[in-house]
Order: sequence, then structure tokens, then C-alpha cells
Amino acid sequence: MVEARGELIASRRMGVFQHHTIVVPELADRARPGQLASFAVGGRTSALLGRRTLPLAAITPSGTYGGTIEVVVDPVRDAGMRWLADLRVHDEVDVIGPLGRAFPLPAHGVDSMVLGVGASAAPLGWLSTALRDRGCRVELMLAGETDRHLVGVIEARRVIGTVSVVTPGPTGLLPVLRDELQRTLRATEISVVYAAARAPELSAVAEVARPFGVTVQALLDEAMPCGTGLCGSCEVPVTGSDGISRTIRCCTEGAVIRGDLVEWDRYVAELWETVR
Amino acid sequence: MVEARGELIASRRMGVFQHHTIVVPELADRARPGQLASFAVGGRTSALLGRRTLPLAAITPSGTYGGTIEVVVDPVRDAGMRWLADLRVHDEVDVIGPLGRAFPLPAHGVDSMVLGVGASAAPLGWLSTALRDRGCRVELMLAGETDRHLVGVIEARRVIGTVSVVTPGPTGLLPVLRDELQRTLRATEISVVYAAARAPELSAVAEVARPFGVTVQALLDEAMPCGTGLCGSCEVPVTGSDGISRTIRCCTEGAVIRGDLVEWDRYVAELWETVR
Amino acid sequence: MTAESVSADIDLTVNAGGLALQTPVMGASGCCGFGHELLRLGRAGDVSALVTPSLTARTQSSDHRGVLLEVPSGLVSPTDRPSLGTGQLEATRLPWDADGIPPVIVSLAGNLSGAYAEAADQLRRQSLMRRVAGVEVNLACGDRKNDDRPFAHDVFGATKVIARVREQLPRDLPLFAKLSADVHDLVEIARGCVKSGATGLVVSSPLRALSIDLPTLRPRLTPAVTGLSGPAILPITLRAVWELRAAVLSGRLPNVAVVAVGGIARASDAVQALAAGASAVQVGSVMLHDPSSAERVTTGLLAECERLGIPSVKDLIGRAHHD
Amino acid sequence: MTAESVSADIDLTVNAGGLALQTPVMGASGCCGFGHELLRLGRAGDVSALVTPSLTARTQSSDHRGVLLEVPSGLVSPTDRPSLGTGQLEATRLPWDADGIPPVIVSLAGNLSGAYAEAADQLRRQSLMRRVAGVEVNLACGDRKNDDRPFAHDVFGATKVIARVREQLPRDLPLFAKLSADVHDLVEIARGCVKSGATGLVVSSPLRALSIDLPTLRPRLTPAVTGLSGPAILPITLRAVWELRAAVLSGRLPNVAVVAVGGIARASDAVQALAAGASAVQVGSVMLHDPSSAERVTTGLLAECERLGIPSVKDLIGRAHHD
Ligand SMILES: Cc1cc2nc3c(=O)[nH]c(=O)nc-3n(C[C@H](O)[C@H](O)[C@H](O)COP(=O)(O)OP(=O)(O)OC[C@H]3O[C@@H](n4cnc5c(N)ncnc54)[C@H](O)[C@@H]3O)c2cc1C
Ligand SMILES: Cc1cc2nc3c(=O)[nH]c(=O)nc-3n(C[C@H](O)[C@H](O)[C@H](O)COP(=O)(O)OP(=O)(O)OC[C@H]3O[C@@H](n4cnc5c(N)ncnc54)[C@H](O)[C@@H]3O)c2cc1C
Ligand SMILES: Cc1cc2nc3c(=O)[nH]c(=O)nc-3n(C[C@H](O)[C@H](O)[C@H](O)COP(=O)(O)O)c2cc1C
Ligand SMILES: Cc1cc2nc3c(=O)[nH]c(=O)nc-3n(C[C@H](O)[C@H](O)[C@H](O)COP(=O)(O)O)c2cc1C
Ligand code: FES
Ligand code: FES
Repeated sequence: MVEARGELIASRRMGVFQHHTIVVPELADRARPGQLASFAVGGRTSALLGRRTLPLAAITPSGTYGGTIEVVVDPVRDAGMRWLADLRVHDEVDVIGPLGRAFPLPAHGVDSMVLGVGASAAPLGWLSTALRDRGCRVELMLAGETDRHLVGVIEARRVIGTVSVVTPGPTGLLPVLRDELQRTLRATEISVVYAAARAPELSAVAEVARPFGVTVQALLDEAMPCGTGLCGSCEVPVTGSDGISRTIRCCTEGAVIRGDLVEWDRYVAELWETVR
Repeated sequence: MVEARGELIASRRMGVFQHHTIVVPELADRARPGQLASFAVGGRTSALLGRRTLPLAAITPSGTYGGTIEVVVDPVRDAGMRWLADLRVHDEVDVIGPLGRAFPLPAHGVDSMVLGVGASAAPLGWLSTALRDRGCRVELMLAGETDRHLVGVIEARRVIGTVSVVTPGPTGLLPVLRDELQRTLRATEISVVYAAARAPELSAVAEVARPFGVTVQALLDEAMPCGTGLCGSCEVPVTGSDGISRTIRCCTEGAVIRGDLVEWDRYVAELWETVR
Repeated sequence: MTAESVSADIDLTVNAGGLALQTPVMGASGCCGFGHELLRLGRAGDVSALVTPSLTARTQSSDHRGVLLEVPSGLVSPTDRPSLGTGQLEATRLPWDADGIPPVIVSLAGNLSGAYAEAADQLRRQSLMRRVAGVEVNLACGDRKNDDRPFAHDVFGATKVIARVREQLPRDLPLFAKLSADVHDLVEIARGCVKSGATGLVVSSPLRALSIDLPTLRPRLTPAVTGLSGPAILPITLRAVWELRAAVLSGRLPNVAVVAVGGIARASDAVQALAAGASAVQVGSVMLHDPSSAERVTTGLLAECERLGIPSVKDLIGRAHHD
Repeated sequence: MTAESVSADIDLTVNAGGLALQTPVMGASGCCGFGHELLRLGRAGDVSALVTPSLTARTQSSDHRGVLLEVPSGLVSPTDRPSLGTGQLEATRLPWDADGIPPVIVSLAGNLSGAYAEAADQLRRQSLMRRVAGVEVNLACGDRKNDDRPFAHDVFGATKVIARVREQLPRDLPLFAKLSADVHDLVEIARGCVKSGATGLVVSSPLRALSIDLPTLRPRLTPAVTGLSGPAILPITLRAVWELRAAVLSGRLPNVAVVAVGGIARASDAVQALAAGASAVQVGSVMLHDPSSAERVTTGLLAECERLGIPSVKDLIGRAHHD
């Protein structure tokens, strides 16, 4: 975990989101898929005390540009995210990372599903490549409120082959997502689902996967206002392997958590946004 | 007095200062030299509640760009000014103006001196042109901590002819400024001094000018955190024509105030910066 | 865009302590002047009532400028500003009869309960009194008889001031006690004020604060009379409103209207204040930052009501206390 | 850059209530964990003392997550977080013997004076007690015997807790009472704590606050146990420190060290706090925003001393009270 000043060197629209490439060699050289970066937002005159913590979308280890990280920012999430999205090339930003636990990769090839919703799906291209490199078959499912809320569909098609896309039906996104996931798990030999989303969607994924005995590795893309484990604001209730309830800090002990360990109902009920 | 969103359309370094050109037709069409514009600073996530109120450096009435105002920002003055200076082309900013009283122009030609210190001198080119247009002889004196703290010397030479420059001597700027002013007033027929500066320098100018019976029209470039007359933070103690002390609001009743009316000692002693 | 043009269907009127208001958004004392500036800005009609800067029995100057210091999301400023005497009202060419000026609430200040009473007495005798829709008593002033501690910090002091002001004013004139949130038992002080005749409570005055100048290392304003206002204190305001409303619901406090002031800057702040139990809000510091704030809050309040499916803003009041 | 490398000439050491500190910059309770995280960040040595999250007699879970809500220049958070029992200290593999861990101050909490005493008693028996340089008593907890009002809001409650904790601890162990600034008479409560054995006073705990959720219109945290921290409250902290120091100077309060906490975010804030009368400061919320803050404050403090021509930071303490 390092603190550094990063310089934005490239930024482009990605549907409704903003994709940033930031030079931070200290971070770029050690991050793995599923890990996070945490940003101070609002600049010198900021009234925002909380950090914004995001999954890393990709890294390029030190090279021409001296090591870059990439993130995908959803500007409508709150004023801090908006500020982050509005940064322009050559702007500097305070970053801490890499944070937390990476997606655990299987030692040998298995059939896997990689599933993401909205901007949370940012790290899944990187993850899919890593899985494929280990000989895994990868099914990719991307969900979002509209076509413009899907991250990296085209890039993913290049890497993965089959990419399915989920957008809301008449009763919203969740029912369609559940149905699609269920159908896929039924029709395939998938033994693990890697998912990155907000808590309500992850909860649904875990619930759908449970009867299939499929392991879910869930990246919880929720508010983590310090990112360093100091504040306790990101705690997630889990049931330990001993069957006893405890909490773990999403930023340092997550954000990838095994879906079957999370006490989803309690977690989702207690979730409040940490921003106005 | 109007409130509007202005768009920055040009910005350039001017020594240590930043010169901005902002499209705000509502304001550009009515301002006169000596009037002010007041800006909200820090953006959406700002912790800064006070506005930053600056003398207008120039206006271009509605035309190609739909009417622009110009200001010169000193970025080291405080975090809010720094934010204002750091704005980039196409950024938007909330402006109120034109505020306050313009420099009163003589009905016919007189010998005048126009004197400014640092970024406060911004409106003096515009003022000098207006004076010259009325047939006034204009002596221009620009002072600053270094050569890079002088505003518009080159442009002024084009308009005025003689421009004298004052930078600090071994004991600082004020003694040199006093000496230069005194020498000029002795050597010329100047009957009015138009000055724009912070309070301590203006106080010195008023003191030097007094024995010569020369009128000083002083633009007080001090903190005006609302700019609209609501807060009372910018009050200046003056002696009325009736000899009775009262206060006037710099933002709405100034910022141009006759130098002989201000109770300078009291004013300077009471002056505190409104920023941390 | 005026508030009305957004939605004609939603009722924004409220009644706060006997004061009928077109919207719940009032202008706080000292932050909206006497009306001149708002009129000049074309914004006098944005507030449903204008609370004047505090007036005293006699016109008072002050040792210092009423300077504002900027602190994070707030302003630190003196609470003993120069003030106009209530006897001088007629002479001051106030624009209270002008078109577009909303109902005026006169704020009164003093350093002895007798001084408040005298200020009220003189006010009542002024012909401009016909334009006065209510009186707000600024209890943040120091009590000479109690080591200059603010009346708002002492139940006896506060009660006495309210009782003596009440005596001087027409029986049916709404009377607001402006309290301070930085006391350990707000409800006790509130109860004293209501018992002695306040029809409404306003919380909070600026909180006691301090700022020290670098490099002189001296207080930038006189410590005893320095207050903090602005968005920084909003959560404290909300807490104070909540506490008063909870006391009404539990019977510890007679039923009384609460007006929230302190950090209200946007519609969501106003919604929070109403839900916590306020019948109206006042916008203060934010008007200095942006004089269109009152209008933005009002328009946003309409939009929030629409979004929440609430036909009358009155339905928001105290909602946070429902299960 | 370590603080020392800036200037070897300036003495940053202070003594706060019997606690010798290398610099005046401590880490506030609950904002620096138990040391693990700061060690991992390489920042444990940035604070001159680490105040632990509050410990209780028995390990307590909580009904809710210790969630932080962002408000302008501040954080709103629950004051009744889950807590570790003092009896469990040994079992928790705390890194207090690790290289780079500064002196540890244990914070104690409870809901009855007896519970504080029990927590202190158990603490004393732990072998890790050898690493404990002082105890800070968090008086912001609700007193079960007083309608759950915070001890810090009641002179009798606060006094009793301090007296009972004092009894349990070694005579020479520095004992700090952590007070709340949102009371009308801070000095009275401080005096009670000093008389019953506190060697230092810490002001302030988070101020009582509230935040309401839209669109549910319900409090986002339990109103009775919600506090506001961060730069928003700095001017209130400074005011509280000033008041305590002024009381010492006027003889209303025995001579006692004051530690400032609440909104300290940069060197100029620390200078203000020291000038107002603090012997040391604690950095809290700002460590969550930027864990390099303690170091920045310390380095900046050296620079400020240099700029002001002050050879020892001790010369700053109380300077704002000099004429
Ligand atoms: C692709 C995959 C498939 C899985 N399938 C099953 C399953 O069918 N049934 C079941 O009960 N559990 C399954 N698991 C769960 C797995 O066996 C571990 O229990 C789980 O990953 C450990 O997660 P953790 O968070 O508890 O520990 P971690 O600390 O995250 O993982 C422990 C270590 O094990 C490695 N690891 C994780 N999964 C595998 C794997 N599949 N092969 C080799 N090494 C691995 C990781 O790289 C890590 O170093 C699967 C996990 C993965 C990643
Ligand atoms: C260039 C100039 C030279 C002056 N010389 C002297 C002087 O030698 N002795 C002296 O006692 N006072 C002099 N004055 C002061 C002047 O006569 C007025 O007293 C002063 O400008 C009024 O300022 P004010 O702020 O009180 O009123 P304002 O309200 O600012 O001015 C009143 C009106 O008078 C106009 N005005 C201002 N000055 C002049 C002028 N010189 N000729 C014609 N109209 C004018 C303005 O345009 C304005 O409309 C001079 C002012 C100026 C601007
Ligand atoms: C510049 C200024 C002047 C004020 N003058 C008065 C006053 O005369 N009387 C009064 O009761 N309150 C006065 N106040 C306090 C405000 O009415 C209000 O209680 C306080 O500012 C908190 O609200 P806010 O956070 O919206 O500013 C003043 C506040 C400011 C900032
Ligand atoms: C996340 C968090 C946890 C805290 N936990 C404790 C605690 O356990 N005990 C305590 O006395 N104070 C606790 N506090 C209060 C701080 O120690 C401090 O008094 C307060 O935050 C004000 O300082 P600040 O503005 O620098 O944050 C906590 C504050 C925060 C933000
Ligand atoms: S975000 Fe603070 S502990 Fe995880
Ligand atoms: S700046 Fe507020 S009255 Fe002038």
C-alpha cells in the first residue's frame, strides 16, 4: 500500500462513464485484478473529507509512461466521483493503493463466469485475460442500466469470444440478471463466478449461484471512505468458516469476498451511502 | 448588478499573475473602469463560502464572443484566488457584477496620475484610455514586488507614453513608492491621482498627496466576501462631508473611494484577511 | 424560474408559530439586510419572510468591523455587530413598503432584559410596525448581569427576556426565541421560552467559535462574541431541531413551531430540517455566497416534494420521527 | 521527509499532563486504529502518541456499522462503535511492541461509572499495560443512570467517572478526560474532572449531530449517538481550548494541560490550537482523508516555528492570551 501523487495522462468517455489513465509507478508495479485505488477528491479547496475508492481497471507496469493505472468513474454517483470524472489530462490526484485482496485465481483451468454491472465491471477485462492465461474458459456477462452503462464490451469480445449483455426488463435490471445467470449456470459446467457490482446485485448473484454449488468471488464496489482500514466504515458482516458472525473491512480484507460468506440481507439493509 | 454563469474563453500568464477573459454579456455591456466582479470559488465541492471580488481589468461589449470581461488574478493571495487562477478555457464560473462605483471621470481634460500596485493595477489601462479620451494628460506609475508583479507595462506604454515602474528598495516597496509619487507631484501639475492597490499602499498614497491638495480616487482592492452589500464585512471607516465618522461598504459604495475621506489608520489597523 | 412555475400542484405554504408563510424558506437575520440589497438584486421575493439584522434599544456602533473570516465550509464572524436602534426605524428609509418585499420579522438584541423590553416598546410605537409580521429575539447576546454569558445559555435569562418582550408586543404577534445549539440541555431553555410567551423557536444562532491570526497569534475577533455559521454546522442544526421536536412528541415541551437556521444551503438540507421537525428554515451565510440560494432551495424543495410524492410541504414536517 | 530533517534546531517536545511527547501531534482515538494500519502504511511514527479506539469492560458489538457520512468539511458518525473489552487486550496480537509504534494511550468508554472503573481495573492487570503511557477517558458515552445523556454534559457524572478510573490506575499514570465542547459551561465540567484526578483535558469529542436520509426521511444514524468531526468543527475546538486556558489564567480552573482535538488538519490549525492554550493536538478525521496528515502537520509546525522565530514549540502554548 503506497500513497502517491498521480498524474492523469489520458482520459476518454466510455459510454456514460469516464475512463482515466493515471501515471503512478509505485502502484502500477504491484497491483492485481480485484485490487483497489483510493483517491482524495475535490482538490485543495474541497469540502469532501471521504476518499473515493475504486477497483483498478488495468495497470501497465513501468515503461514509457513510468507505470500507469486505469479506472472507470461513474460521474453521477456523487459529487466526489463527478470531480474525479471531470479531471483533465495533466491534473494531479492523490492516490493510495493497491488496496485489498485480489481475485483469487485458480491454479489450473476451470470453467468460469465473469459478471459485472455498470462501472464496477471495470476490472473484468483484466481479470478475464488473467483467467484465460491460466487456461480457464471464461463466460463474460455485462449488465447495465442502458447500453451506455456497459463497460468494455467491445474489448472483451476481442479477448473472450462470448460476451452476453444484460439490460433492464420491464421490472428492472435485477430480474433479468438473475434469469440470465441462472440459465447460464444451468447450461454450463461453470464452477466459479467472479462478480463485480454494488451490493444488491452481488447479493442476487450469490443467491442464484448457491443452489448450483458454484463459488462466487464478489468484488463489493461500495463506499470506502478511507481505503486504508482506519475508519471501519466499510465493514461487511460475514460468517466465518467457524460459523461465527464477524465483520471484515471491505477496503483491506475485501473488496473481493467469497459470496457465500457474506450475510447479504444484513449487509444490504445496513448499507447507507456515505455521501450526501 | 447581475448574477450569471461566465465561461472562460482565454487565459494567459501575466508575470506571476493570471489574466482571464470570461464571456458574460450581461456584465460586459454595462461595466465602467473601477467597477468589480465577484466570483464564487472552489466549484461544486468547495469548502470556501466567501466570494472573491476583483476589479474588472477590461470589458468588450457584446460582439463576436457575446461580451467579455477580463480580470487579473494573483494566485498566491489565497486558496480561492488560486482556484480562480487555475481555471481553464471552457470552465464555467459564477459571477456577480458590475459592482460598486466607477472611477469618477473629469468632464474635461486635467493632468492626472494613474497609479497601481501588483494585480490591483489591472483596471488602470482601461481607465487611462478613458481619461485620455477625455483629453486628460496621464502619468502612469506601476509598482510591484518584482518586474513580474507589474501589470500591463507594455500595453500601457502604447497608450500612455510615459510609464514609470517602482520596485522595492532595500527597505521595501512603500518608501520607494512614496518618494516617486512625491517627486512626480512636485514636478507636475497633476490635480488628481487615480490609485488601485491594497489598503496600506493606498494609505501611503493618500498621505503623500494630501499636502499637494491633490484629489485621490482610491480603488480599495481588499477582501469583499459577498460583493453584494449583504454581509458588512468590507466596511471602510470614512469621515463624511459633515465631518461625522461612518462606514461605507466597499463592495457597493466603493470600491473607489476618495482618499481624503477614508480614516486610513483605523481602517488599516482593523483589516484582517477573510481567508485562512 | 419562479418557484410557482415548477409545479402548481404542490402546496408550499406553512404556518410557523402563528406566522403564515408562502414557502418554508425565510431569510436569516443579518444575512439579508433590511431589504435594499435583495431588492436591488431582484431577489427580495425569494424569501417568504425577511428577518432583519438585530435591532437594539439604542443605535450601537461596535469596536470592530463586522468582518467575516472564512473557515472550512463556514464563516466565523462577530456576534456583536453595529446595530440600529428601534427608535430610528422611521428615519432610515427602509423599503418595507416596496413591491416585492415579503413579510418582515424584526430581530431584537440587547444586553439586559430591560434593554430588550425597551427595544420592543420603541418598535411597537413606530409607524413601520404595521409592516412587522413578527419579532425574533436574538438570545445570543451576552447578559451583563450574568458575566456576559449569552441569554441563550441560561434558562432564567432567556425566559426573562422573552417574558419582558412579550409584554411589550401585541398579543397576537408571532414571537420567536432564537436559541443556541451549543448547550447541554436545549429543551430546558426552549421550555422556559415557550412558557414565557414564545410562539416559535429558531435554532441555532452561530455556535461559539474562535479563529487565531497567524503570524500575530492573537484572536482575530473578540473570543466572547465570535460565532460559526454556514454548512459546517448543518448537522448540529438538524440535531437541535430533532431534539426539540422529540421533546414536543414526548410531552417534555409544549407544542411549538421550530424554525431551522444554520447551514441550510440546498433543498436537501431544507428537506432534512423539515423532516427533523422544523416548520420552516432560514437561509443565512449561503445568501452571502450566492444570493440566488433562497430561490434554489425553494425550487428544489418543490422538486423533492414531487419526487417523494408529497402534495404539501407540511407533510414533510417531523416525518423523521414517524416509524 | 521526517520532521527532524527540516530543522534540528527547533525543539518540538512538549509535556501534556505528565506525558512527555516527542512532538505535539498525537493520533486521535478511533482514527488511527490500534497501530496495525499505520504500521502497514509506514506511518506509525508520525504521531507522538497513539490513542486507541475506546475500549470497554466487555467486548461490545453494535447494532449498526460504524459508518461515516460525508457532510461539508466534516464527517458524521456514530459515537457508539463496536468496542474491544480491556480484558481481551492480550489476545488481540496488538503491535504495541513493534518498532516504530509510539507511546500508546488507551481510551476507555462505558455506560456507568462502574463500567469505566471495571475497564480500567482489567486494563491494569494486562501485561500489555507496560506499553500504556496514559489513559484517556471518553466521556461522550451516554450515562445509563442519567437518561443516557453523555457524561461529558454533566459535571457530577463526569467527575464520578474520572474519580473511579483514577482509583484503578497507577498514581503517576497520566489521565486525560475527553470533554465535549457543546455544553454551556465547559469550565465547570473541566474543574470537576481535574479535581477528581485528571492530569489533562482533551477537547472535544465529536459534537452532537444528525443526518437524515433522503428519500426514506429517516435518521441515517441513531440520533442520540451521532457526532460531527472534521475541519468543520475546528473553530469550535479552538474556542473550547481558549475557554479552558482562560479559566486557568483567571484561576477558575487549576493549572492543567489541554489537548486539542477536532478539525486539526494542517500546521496552521495546530499553531492556532497551541496559541489558544493547548499543549498538544490530536489528528482524527483528517487521517482518514489522508494518512500522511500527521506528518504534514508536524513538518509544517516546524516551518511555522522557524517563520515565527520560535526556538521551542512550547513557546507557542497559550500565546494568544498574552497582550
Ligand atoms: C476458480 C475457483 C474455483 C473454485 N471452485 C470451488 C469449488 O468448486 N468448491 C469449493 O468449495 N470451493 C471452490 N473454490 C473456492 C476455493 O477452493 C477456495 O475455498 C477459495 O478460493 C478460497 O477463497 P478464500 O477467499 O477463502 O481464500 P483465498 O485466500 O482467497 O485463497 C486461498 C489461496 O488459494 C488459491 N486458490 C483459490 N482458488 C483456487 C483454486 N480453485 N485452485 C487453486 N488455487 C486456488 C488462491 O490463489 C489463494 O492463494 C473455488 C475458487 C476458485 C477461485
Ligand atoms: C479628475 C478629477 C479632478 C479633481 N480635482 C479636484 C480638485 O482639484 N479639488 C477638489 O476639491 N476636488 C477635486 N476633485 C474631486 C471632485 O470635484 C469631486 O469632489 C469628487 O470627484 C466627487 O467625488 P465623490 O466620490 O464625492 O462623488 P462622485 O459621486 O464620485 O462624483 C460625482 C459626479 O461628479 C463627476 N465628477 C467627478 N469629478 C469631476 C470633475 N473633475 N469634473 C467634472 N465632473 C466630475 C463624476 O463623474 C460624478 O458623476 C477631482 C475629481 C476628479 C475625478
Ligand atoms: C454576516 C452575518 C450577520 C448576522 N447577523 C445576525 C444578527 O444581526 N442577528 C441574529 O440573530 N443573527 C445574525 N446572524 C446569524 C444568522 O442569522 C444565522 O443564525 C447563522 O448565520 C446560522 O445560519 P447560516 O449557517 O445559514 O448562516 C448573522 C450571521 C452572519 C453570517
Ligand atoms: C471513525 C471515527 C472513530 C472514532 N472513534 C472514537 C473512539 O473510539 N473514542 C473516542 O473517544 N473518540 C473517537 N472518535 C472521535 C475522535 O477521536 C475525535 O474526537 C473527533 O473525531 C474530532 O476530531 P477530528 O475532527 O480531528 O476528527 C472517532 C472519530 C471518528 C471519525
Ligand atoms: S474504508 Fe475505512 S476501513 Fe475501509
Ligand atoms: S463584501 Fe459583503 S457587504 Fe461588501
